[in-house]
Amino acid sequence: TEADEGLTLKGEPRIAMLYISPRNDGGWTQAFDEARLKLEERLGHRIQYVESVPENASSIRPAAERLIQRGANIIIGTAFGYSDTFEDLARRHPEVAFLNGSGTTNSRNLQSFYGRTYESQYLCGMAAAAASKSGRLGFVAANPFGQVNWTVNAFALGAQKINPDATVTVIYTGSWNDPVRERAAAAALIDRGADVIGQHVDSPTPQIVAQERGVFGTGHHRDMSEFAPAATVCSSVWVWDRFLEPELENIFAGGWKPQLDGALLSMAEGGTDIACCGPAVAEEHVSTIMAAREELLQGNKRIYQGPLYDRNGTLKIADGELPSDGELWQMDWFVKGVITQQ
Amino acid sequence: MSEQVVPIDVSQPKQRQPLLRRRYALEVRQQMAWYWQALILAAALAVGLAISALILIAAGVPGGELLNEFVIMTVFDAQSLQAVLFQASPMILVGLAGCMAFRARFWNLGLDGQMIWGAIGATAIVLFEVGPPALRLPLMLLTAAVCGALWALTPIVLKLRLQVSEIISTLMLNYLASYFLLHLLYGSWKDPRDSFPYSPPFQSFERLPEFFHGYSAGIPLAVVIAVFALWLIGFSRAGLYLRFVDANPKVADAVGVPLRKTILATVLLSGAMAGIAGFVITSGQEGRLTQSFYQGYGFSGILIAFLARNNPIAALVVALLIATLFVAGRSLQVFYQIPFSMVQLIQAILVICVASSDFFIRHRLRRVQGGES
Amino acid sequence: MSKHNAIQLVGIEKSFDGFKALSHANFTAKWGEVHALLGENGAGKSSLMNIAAGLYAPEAGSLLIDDNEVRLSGPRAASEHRIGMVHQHFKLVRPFTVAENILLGLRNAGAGGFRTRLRKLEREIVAKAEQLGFAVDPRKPAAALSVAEQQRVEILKVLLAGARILILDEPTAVLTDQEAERLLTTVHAFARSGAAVILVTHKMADVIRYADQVTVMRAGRTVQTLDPRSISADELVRLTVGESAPAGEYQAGSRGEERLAVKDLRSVASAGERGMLAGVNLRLHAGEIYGLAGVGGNGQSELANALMGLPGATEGEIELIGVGDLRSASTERRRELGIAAIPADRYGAALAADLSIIDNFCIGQIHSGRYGAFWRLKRSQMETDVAEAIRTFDVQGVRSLRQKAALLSGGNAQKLVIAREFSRKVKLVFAHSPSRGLDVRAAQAVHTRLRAARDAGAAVLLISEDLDEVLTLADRIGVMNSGRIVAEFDRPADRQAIGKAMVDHV
Amino acid sequence: MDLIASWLGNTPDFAVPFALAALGLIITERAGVLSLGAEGLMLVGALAGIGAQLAYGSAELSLLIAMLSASVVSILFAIMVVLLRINQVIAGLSLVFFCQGLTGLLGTLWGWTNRPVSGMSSISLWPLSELPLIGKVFVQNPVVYLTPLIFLAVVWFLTRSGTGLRLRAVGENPQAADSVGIPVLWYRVAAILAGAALIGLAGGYLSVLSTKLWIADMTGGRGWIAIALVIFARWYPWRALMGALLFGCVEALIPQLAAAGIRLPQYFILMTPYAVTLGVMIWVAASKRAGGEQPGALGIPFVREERR
Ligand SMILES: Nc1ncnc2c1ncn2[C@@H]1O[C@H](COP(=O)(O)OP(=O)(O)OP(=O)(O)O)[C@@H](O)[C@H]1O
Ligand SMILES: Nc1ncnc2c1ncn2[C@@H]1O[C@H](COP(=O)(O)OP(=O)(O)OP(=O)(O)O)[C@@H](O)[C@H]1O
Ligand SMILES: [Mg+2]
Ligand SMILES: [Mg+2]
Repeated sequence: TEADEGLTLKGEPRIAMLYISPRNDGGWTQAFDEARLKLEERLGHRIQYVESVPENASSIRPAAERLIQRGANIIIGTAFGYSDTFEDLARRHPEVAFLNGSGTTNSRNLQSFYGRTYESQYLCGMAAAAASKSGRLGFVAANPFGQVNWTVNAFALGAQKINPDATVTVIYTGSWNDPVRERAAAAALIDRGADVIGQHVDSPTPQIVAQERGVFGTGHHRDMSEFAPAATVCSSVWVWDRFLEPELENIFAGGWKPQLDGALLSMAEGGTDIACCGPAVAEEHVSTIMAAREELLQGNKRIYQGPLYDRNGTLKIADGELPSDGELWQMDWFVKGVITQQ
Repeated sequence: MSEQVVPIDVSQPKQRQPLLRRRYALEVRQQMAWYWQALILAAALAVGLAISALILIAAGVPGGELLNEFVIMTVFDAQSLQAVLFQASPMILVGLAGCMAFRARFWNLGLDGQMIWGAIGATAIVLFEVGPPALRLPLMLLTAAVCGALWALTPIVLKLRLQVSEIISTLMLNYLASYFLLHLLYGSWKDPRDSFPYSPPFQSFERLPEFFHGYSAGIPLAVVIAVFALWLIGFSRAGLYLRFVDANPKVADAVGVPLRKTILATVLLSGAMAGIAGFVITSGQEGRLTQSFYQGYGFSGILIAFLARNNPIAALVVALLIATLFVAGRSLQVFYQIPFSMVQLIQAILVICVASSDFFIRHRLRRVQGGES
Repeated sequence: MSKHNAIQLVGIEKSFDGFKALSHANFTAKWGEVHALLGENGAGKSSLMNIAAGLYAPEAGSLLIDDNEVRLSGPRAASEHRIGMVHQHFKLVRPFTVAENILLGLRNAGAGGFRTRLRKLEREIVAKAEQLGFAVDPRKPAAALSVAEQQRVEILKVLLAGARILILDEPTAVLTDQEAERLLTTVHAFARSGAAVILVTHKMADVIRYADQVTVMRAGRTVQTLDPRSISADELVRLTVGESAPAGEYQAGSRGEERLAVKDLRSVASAGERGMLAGVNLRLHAGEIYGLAGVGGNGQSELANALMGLPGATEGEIELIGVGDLRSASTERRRELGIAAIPADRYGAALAADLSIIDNFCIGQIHSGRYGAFWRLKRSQMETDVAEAIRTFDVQGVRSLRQKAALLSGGNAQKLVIAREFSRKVKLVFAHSPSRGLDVRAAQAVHTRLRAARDAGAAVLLISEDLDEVLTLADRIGVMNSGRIVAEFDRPADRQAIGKAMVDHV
Repeated sequence: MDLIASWLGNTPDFAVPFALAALGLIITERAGVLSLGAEGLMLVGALAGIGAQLAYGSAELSLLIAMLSASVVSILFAIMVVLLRINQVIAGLSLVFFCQGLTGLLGTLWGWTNRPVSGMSSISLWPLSELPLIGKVFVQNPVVYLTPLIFLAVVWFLTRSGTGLRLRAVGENPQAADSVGIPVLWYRVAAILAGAALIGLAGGYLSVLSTKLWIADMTGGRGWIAIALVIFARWYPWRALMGALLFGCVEALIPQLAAAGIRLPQYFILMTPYAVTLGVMIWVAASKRAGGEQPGALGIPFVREERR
């Protein structure tokens, strides 16, 4: 049957991307845009983009339909809120290939992808603990759910690798991009003794505050030393081009078969990486971190591996076990040393 | 006896005033014929569209493409028409909600919050599996209406009881509702399968069916409610009461209109309509409760009601036009990289132009002293 | 002595939204004289004077001061030409003190800081007031002043701003006889000192006693200017109201059982406001018209509002015999009980100006279900009823039943209100100044309707500031003064005694 | 202790935008113009401030430009309500929408999103800044110290100057003001522009001094809260300042609680500023004793020859 043969594009590939925010948002979307520029160069195709498409069916649909109508046959989305609409669109347009960053739906011509951000955030945690004098780390996060919680836990685990007594105080701002609250959160954390601020939000505010207050920070999405050169000790960065380039080439080649549970990319598969390390991290630690990074890039290291206990001491992952991706997505517990209002 | 005027010997200076020294006095008109009003309104819209077109051209859209994008590609293209109607159904409903509230002289800026509660109500029916599948949709609709109305209850009671300005209270309630929505979606209502902040998907019998290939039942539902609103306003006793409330609350009170009851019921109805709009989006478009489905609709609802002069049928038409603007805006965004804020700006420009045209409907400039007598 | 012209208005034309308020009006006042301007309601007196004060811009005509043509760009320009006007409706900023109000009007308030200027002004106010023969507290807020005090502040305001041409628009309408006399003596002296005073009034007696010249206006025209002493009061009246004689004849009614008992009704004064009703006791009987006379502003509006169920907190009792206290009854309920109300403010409390004649008429009986149950409106029934009522009550100028009520002239709008109120059976009628602003014919039509209602057995309460109206209609007359009914008179009543009760201090 | 010290220390920074915006609104509304556009004007101030700061690097200058830009945009509002006399509620709402669209458009077109700026450095008031517990209150940027002075100046202007008296007269009874030759319309225009300047300053403060970067719609409803504050303050500046401090306290407390790891339902905590606004509005309405009436002609357009 057709499904077995995979998807083969009719005609020249024409790629278009739907961005959830403005292209130059300094974070999530900008990381995609930077990948787009690299891909254009390497693949030799112009890639169209549409900015600020909110996560509503009534906004996504006309934008995508228009693109398809005028010839686009590969559509790349950038938000989990696009998931259902993309599924629907994929059904209506079986000849078009859909990819969706951080999406949750997959089908014969739709594949969602996301990065195992906990790997790079683990390394950030190591760098943070290395830069910290007090061992009290702060973390500004967006909303409390699996893909954020896993970075929090990984950050804490990484920190504890360097300093077993390190604690991470987390503030969830309740929004992906609210610099007013992020600033207040970072300031409050610093006021209360944190000397490195990690983050998983869409703006560079936490590091900027760290720099102003003379402490350190780690970034997310992109290399945040651009915004806070003195403070940034490490950033978890997206390297979408590493994943998208081979994936798009697969599609060009014909017979593309999406993974039916989506692509959750480890560092080895080209999801994330780090930009490391700032001068505040001592040389010995830099080499430890780089060694860990190398292991991750080789695919030889697991972050979440039993035994793992939550902060109340309950065993969450038994000795020797590896959590399934499903369990990771649903992570709603915190490891020892994480302090949060949740 | 014949009237006699004491002769006053003053040679009256008769000279034409140079243009710049002419003076005008402003007077308030009581009445203007409907066709003049329509003409002024049309002129205002034309001016607004012209300004918008200029801005778009300045932003890099080729002038000739505008007509193409707005008219031909949007209206005469089956897929775009679908998108327009898809977009229009909740817009009609929020527009109607705006009309109802404004008719009761209630500035309902809380349409967002009422939509959220409507959607939450409908989703609750799904999550708690209330009623048999066959009754699920009607139950969802009803619950959405009730929840929307209940969310409008606080501000109207505060206004009637304590004269608390509804402009502030409805807005603040929007924020409360949106955080409550997040509370649910990041808490107990998140999809247990992947823990993402949206509710589990609705089943097919919980989704608004298509009434015609590719066209969701949202549109006929909105039209039915518009007709209901028209009947209520134009052909029922409540409508008569409402006209008095709108025209002059003091007179309404004095001639025996049950003022408070009328206002209360109308505002609740407005909330209910917004609630139904929330239901139409969740059940008809998203297929589950999501985080930001309501954004932008509250503003559009107010705008539509205002442009439609609180007339339900006009609201229907205006909502379709605004939906067209949205869909065309998306395609400008796709092909000319025009930021979507532009659509918001254009909407605001249209409101400003139409609002300004009120000046010419309500006032007249009268040339004073210096004209021929 | 040949006096010089102070101010002349020549060939003034002014219209408001298509309605010609002034057509070719001429007026001249001379230095040193008190010049009265006489005319019916709506004759255009205030409009003409507002033009002199620079507030309204005329479409045509010219204004001369000291025989030089000037063009006023606004009140400031008028004030620079030393014209000052005390308006019919006072223009005071209520939360401001007397001194602050006066300071606003001063063009150059002198040197020094704001506070020092204000203190200096306060002393000047006291001195000027003393010179004029009264006392004011310059630090009292305007909101706390009585009507007479407010008027004094207005006069001080224009005098301290240096006015030499003083326009007073119906200054005595709100004053007691003594107050009026004192005021007029003062302004007379002011005129004699070389200024010009223009006195707008309805009162023939004032004209004859104090004015050197009088100009009569009618329907937007100046009819004649003459020396009031050269003409009899009756002739003056004829000049103002035209040929047709006003005044109907009194016709007695037959009094029946008691309908309404108002017991010790008083306003609950809220902070900073003056409660107007100070214990009103009143009994109404079926088949009689009870006329309530009084100088305006003595609580009539408050009483009317309380009786008609309009907002305003009161204590006491309004008992409809056999039903109970009306105060808590909704307007809807009152209508069901057969109560008709004709408020003084037509477009503020009786008719929705923007709605159609049909809507305005049918709202009166909507509760009865005559026009269909809640979910529908029987349009055809409505239209028949309105058409019928318009014929019966002789409402003219109706081009279409769907036209806005605002398009009816004042008299016809009032007829529409009366048509609505009287096209059902009424037991009790509250009418407040029902013929205010109406021409003679329209006023008579209103009077006929009130009498007809009485003869059909209703109890009618007529609140009116027009003593003639009360005297022609009422079977019993009460006099309202300072929030109470101070005297009651049976027929035949002594006009002098009523007048005295109206103005006596209580 | 720590919590309280850093809570109090952060309060002024949160309070200042509320205070300045409320003060601007008071000036405008004292002249009888109902100003609902505060949210929009704050957005304009925020964008202009950031733009100027990115271009010229001087925080003082960028605050001035924020004020100026808000005033310039408010000319549109002045035309709508003073000249064209359209419904002031509609005019205010459309101004907000207009500014949201405009700032979102320009900010993204010019790429000003998330571009950090340096702001102003804080000044310690020396002996005071060493106090225990409240010391941090006296380590603030200069505008925080300026704010009470601005209030003092505005209060002085409104109550102790002839122009202020006339401005209030225009708001209380424009007919009376007009009859003594006060140019009502010009006073209203001036009040709108002056008020907008302060509101723009509030917006500029938010982006340039407080957040130190810009994103679209960054005011997050603060303009509306300022409007509620004005009602709460019954149009008295000092009471508005108190109210702003109250809101500053609430906003500053939220991250402090979170940083302390106190477990609370997070999204309910985020509701508090809005819930408090609502609560305060209800409280003011229920306790009529609060006194002070709204300006007599608030929201009513002035037409000289209109009969009232
Ligand atoms: N500002 C206005 N707008 C519209 N119509 C007006 C206005 N002022 C006066 N009129 C109309 O102009 C006519 C003349 O009014 P004006 O107030 O001058 O009469 P008046 O002689 O002063 O009457 P009164 O004795 O009642 O004071 C009236 O019909 C009135 O309705
Ligand atoms: N603004 C207007 N536009 C159109 N027609 C008007 C307007 N104002 C008045 N009219 C019409 O002109 C007619 C005369 O109105 P006007 O107010 O002059 O009556 P009037 O002579 O004062 O009568 P009354 O003594 O009953 O008040 C009315 O029948 C009305 O329909
Ligand atoms: Mg008059
Ligand atoms: Mg008339």
